[in-house]
Amino acid sequence: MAKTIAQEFTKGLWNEIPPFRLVLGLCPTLAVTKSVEGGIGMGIATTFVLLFSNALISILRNIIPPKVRIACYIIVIATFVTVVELLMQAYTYAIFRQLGIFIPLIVVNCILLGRAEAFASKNKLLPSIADGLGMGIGFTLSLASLGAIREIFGYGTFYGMHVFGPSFEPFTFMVEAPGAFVCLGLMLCLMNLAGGK
Amino acid sequence: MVEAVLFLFALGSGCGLILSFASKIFYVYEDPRVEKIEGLLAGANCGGCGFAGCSAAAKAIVNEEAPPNACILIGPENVSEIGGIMGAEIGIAEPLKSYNTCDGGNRATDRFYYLGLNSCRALASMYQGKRDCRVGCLGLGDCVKACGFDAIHLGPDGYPVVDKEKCVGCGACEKVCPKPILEVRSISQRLLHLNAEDDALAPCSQTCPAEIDIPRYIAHIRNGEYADAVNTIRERNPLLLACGRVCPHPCETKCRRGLADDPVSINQLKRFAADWEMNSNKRLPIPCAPDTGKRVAVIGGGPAGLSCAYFLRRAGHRVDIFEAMPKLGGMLRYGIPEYRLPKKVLDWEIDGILKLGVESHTNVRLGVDFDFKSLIAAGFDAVFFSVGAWNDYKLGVPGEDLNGCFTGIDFLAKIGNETPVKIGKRVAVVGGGNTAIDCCRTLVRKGVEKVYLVYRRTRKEMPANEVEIVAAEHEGIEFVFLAAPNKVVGNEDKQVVGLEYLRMELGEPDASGRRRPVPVAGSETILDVDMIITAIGQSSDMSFRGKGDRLDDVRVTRWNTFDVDPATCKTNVPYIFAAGDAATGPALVVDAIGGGRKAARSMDLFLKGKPVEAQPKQLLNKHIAESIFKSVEGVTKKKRAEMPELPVAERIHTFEEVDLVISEDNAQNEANRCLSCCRLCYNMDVQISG
Amino acid sequence: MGDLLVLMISCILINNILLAQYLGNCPFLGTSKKMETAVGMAMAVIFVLVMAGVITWVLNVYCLKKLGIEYLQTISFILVIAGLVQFVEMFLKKSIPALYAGLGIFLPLITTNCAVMGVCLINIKEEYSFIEALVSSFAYAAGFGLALILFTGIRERVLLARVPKPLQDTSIGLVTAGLISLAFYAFKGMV
Amino acid sequence: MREIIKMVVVLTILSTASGGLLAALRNSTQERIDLQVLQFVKGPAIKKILEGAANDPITDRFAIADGETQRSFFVGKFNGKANVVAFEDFGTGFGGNVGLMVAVDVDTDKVVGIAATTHNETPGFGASIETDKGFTGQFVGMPITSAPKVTKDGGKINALTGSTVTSRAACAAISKAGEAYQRLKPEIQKQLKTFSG
Repeated sequence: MAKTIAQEFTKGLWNEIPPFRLVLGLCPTLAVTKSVEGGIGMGIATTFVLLFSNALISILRNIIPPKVRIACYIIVIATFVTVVELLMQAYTYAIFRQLGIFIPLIVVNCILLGRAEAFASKNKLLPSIADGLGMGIGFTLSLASLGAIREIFGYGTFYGMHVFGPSFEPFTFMVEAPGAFVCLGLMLCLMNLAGGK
Repeated sequence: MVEAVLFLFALGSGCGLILSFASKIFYVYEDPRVEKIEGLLAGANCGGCGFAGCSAAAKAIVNEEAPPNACILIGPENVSEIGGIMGAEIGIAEPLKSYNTCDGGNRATDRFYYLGLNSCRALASMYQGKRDCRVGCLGLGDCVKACGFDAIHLGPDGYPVVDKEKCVGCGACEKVCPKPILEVRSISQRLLHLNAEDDALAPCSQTCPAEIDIPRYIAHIRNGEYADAVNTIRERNPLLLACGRVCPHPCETKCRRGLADDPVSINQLKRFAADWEMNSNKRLPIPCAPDTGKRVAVIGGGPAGLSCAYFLRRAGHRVDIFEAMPKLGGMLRYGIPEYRLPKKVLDWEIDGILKLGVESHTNVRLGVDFDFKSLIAAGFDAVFFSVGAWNDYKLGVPGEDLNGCFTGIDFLAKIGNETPVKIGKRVAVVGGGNTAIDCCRTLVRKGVEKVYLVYRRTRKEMPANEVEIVAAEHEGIEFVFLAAPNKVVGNEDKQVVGLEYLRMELGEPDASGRRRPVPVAGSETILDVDMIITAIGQSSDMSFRGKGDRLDDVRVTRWNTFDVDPATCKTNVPYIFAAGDAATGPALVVDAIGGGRKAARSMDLFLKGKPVEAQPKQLLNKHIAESIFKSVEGVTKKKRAEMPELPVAERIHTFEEVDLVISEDNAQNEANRCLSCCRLCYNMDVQISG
Repeated sequence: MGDLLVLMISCILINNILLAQYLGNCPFLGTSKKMETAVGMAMAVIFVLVMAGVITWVLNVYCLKKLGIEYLQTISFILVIAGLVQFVEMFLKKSIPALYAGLGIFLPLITTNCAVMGVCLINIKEEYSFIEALVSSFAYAAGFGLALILFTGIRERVLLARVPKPLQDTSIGLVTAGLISLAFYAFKGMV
Repeated sequence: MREIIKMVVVLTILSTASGGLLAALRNSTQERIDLQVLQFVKGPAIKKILEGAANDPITDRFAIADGETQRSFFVGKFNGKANVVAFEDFGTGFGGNVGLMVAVDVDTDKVVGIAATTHNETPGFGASIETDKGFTGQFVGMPITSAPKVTKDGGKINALTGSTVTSRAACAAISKAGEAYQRLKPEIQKQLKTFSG
């Protein structure tokens, strides 16, 4: 029954990879994946918050009174989101600008509260860290792959580099909102096919 | 720095204080399980479950509208914990389960060859369905697709089969099914559902006053699933041992098999199943709904009272039965002789009902030992009257009060109660009903030399059951037809010495459709008897009325029965309900049982604060016209199982049970004769095994 | 007045919060399976968003800006919104049960709805005046409701359709949402 | 009651600690963030319009109070003399505010160059304000106070293809900049002197 720490880590990479398996945290998934860079930036920011909030909540899990636990989780998460916000402003300003209000909105990403409640609040520190890291990396990978697809077709570039050469007519649909929905929908479909859900 | 710390200090404490006080001030009672389960949900309020937030989801789980694993965020531990909260109190929550009411499948005929969308809903909305039957399953499996728990699959015959283990009662199948075939119901909803025009009902089930799902229990017997058969019967009739013995089985008159050869011996199969349970020496568990905290008083512990008490108890109400006689059972005990329904069988059956938690108070008569006001004062929320019809009609001839004159019910009750009765040597029983026959057959067993049955019409018009008449003939009872008692002849000791009657002849049919007997002038004849029992009909004893309480407001018909709405059994006083003979006049046991259930449904509505209304499209023992056939095709003739009985010579000297239970083999054969009818379809050619 | 109308139209249709701003998608997919739920959710969002928009605007201008601690926006907004929603929920449950039945049960779903938080942040970022913030909050919420109800209507129909297995449920839902979003794209030329 | 106290105390402590942590982090990153904001938001635009300046306009800057707000001015040294200032103003475009950096020669009061800083315009249309030299070039050399207008509104400026709204926003931003310039000119000249020499 007891899973090893490695298992806690790897489940986030495939079995429960957000947002495909756990259809949560869609807003940032759709909004920031116009490019690989944005996707990775968002992914890392989320991973950071996930990791630290999971760790802190796991430490505090016996102190927090159950009735106000959600409020406490929100405070913890919001704090780390602000930390990320400040750090990104200071050191990776370009990405911060690209992500815009979606950085503060990490706070309402269901994945964070979900992991806090479902995992960190009842597990020890190490598994919680592994869980947070795994989920975060899974989320990052998802965002990056979605970003890659949208960037390649939408702009004809990958991580800013031209893929098809200058004659490529960008398929702008992909980087706009409708493209985001359709692209994610089709990727989910592919995941279902691959995973034999 | 300081501002930031102070600001968040203020914000944090402010939020905390306001919310904690608000939670006290705006406190609203909720099922404690909601809070417990909400504590186990993710609290992310993401909506992934399809409910409006975690508290809504928790409520849905508690109300059994959502499965314990509704939340997509929480891990298996929480799910099992939620399952634990729900499951640990399984006696409290009534699980909803999906039931398939149509097993027509491939034997239901198609009206046309359908090539359209592979969806029941599409087909139903465009063509109302391809099946001939209005309610028949279309078999395209929308329900299978809708089920999120893999609990429904299409069976080999192309109709849905529900896996009760996996079913969580989410209702998805019921929603997508365009016809009233899949029903998600809790036990009490199922128990209290009355036959409706839209139901998939066989003619026999439509006819049965207790609305038993006859084809289903016969199918269970056929498959050797006797416990399931018992449970199926018990969903509608808690007195299956008694009914299996005494029911005149009106269902068999409408049996479709009867159009081909003989009707299926439905009642013997019922008795077989019922006896199987009793003889297995263990009672099948009967689940009851969680306690509702409502209390009901049942006045009269006869079949109607027992049935009503049983259904109300299973719906979660607390029931007390008040019985004037020393033991429960009413007419079953005191009107039906031992040789037809042994007392120990009845005791076993009534015991089963009391074991559900029904309280009984015997030897207490309303209006004598307690009054209505004290009943209401004791905190009963509703009262059910099933006082029966215990007052025998008088003949209205001179000499009726002489020694040696008895009335039917009074006589039977005395025998049933083992009160000593001075029995004559030659007896005349007046009347042509079952009571009269019961009296005759009882007298034979009491060693009477000669028993006459005096009836003013002919054998054809006798209201008694045919089997009973035949049995009476076998037992040597002499029938005196077309004879109307004129006078009881007595001697100087006021002792009966004869019965004078007038010969009659049949005239024009009267209101009841029977030809009216007309006396032949000057045909007075004296029958040489020393004891006379009159059993010409009964009415209810309403002497508990007129004591200046609310009962006086209850309307009574001119036949001295409660004036009730036949669809709901409610009287004009909201909390008073009535059924059985006290509402219908003397009728069959199975009518009383059906009435008790109908009343239980209305009372359940009343106790739950819902309007007491007739169920929409209620069938009320009418027949669905399209289901009554003139002939059936594709049926190989096969003889009906005969009922074993004690030989006449043996039985007339004892009160041993006359009718015996059929053997398992015979039961199997008989069950195989059943065509498994539904509204329109039936099994064309039944494979006869053995 | 004209400006406010333009703002309103642009918030409802052009910059529709769900379909163009990518906000509030979790409840969008979650509550769009049944029409009753969708309508309740839409009403609740309008209700909460207007309240939250106003309160966070006041909080920002009179507390955060005054104290020079705008970097605490995220944490203070989420706390205030969460507290407010919970308070309103408790209040409705006790005092106006009829309203609670229709709308209150959707309130908790909104706490973590990024649409609410997002609109509050947009109000601040765009430096709207009080009236503008009020109008934009309402208009964004109305846009959310509009998109949600339209989407639910389609989704109820899609239930009937034969969708290939891997595309079922969320997957086809997202593709549908994409097509609605494409339709809303046409509003871009309006202002 | 004890439960309530515990709840309130935990919440309070948590949020207070969070406040402290964030304030500390903010203090230590503030300077870097300000610099980053200038470099990334204003930097490219300033560099573009003050091309060939002898100094680094981002470090050579001053601020003047304009009513309630602080306006930053970036100094460009040409021919050894600090005679050009660049500053920002806004107009309302299609997707919100369009920020425009305007450089003015203090001696002649004429526009030296303009460049977009922040905007959220439609890619391929309004967004070409960033790259369309034909459009921005029209403003060069015109007096800052001339309040330009697009041809549709009876002015002389040819709008960006298909993006009248964005072009109007640019004109509005320049007009507002002109007003601010007039208001603050004495102060600007005073400040500039400190950079000369």
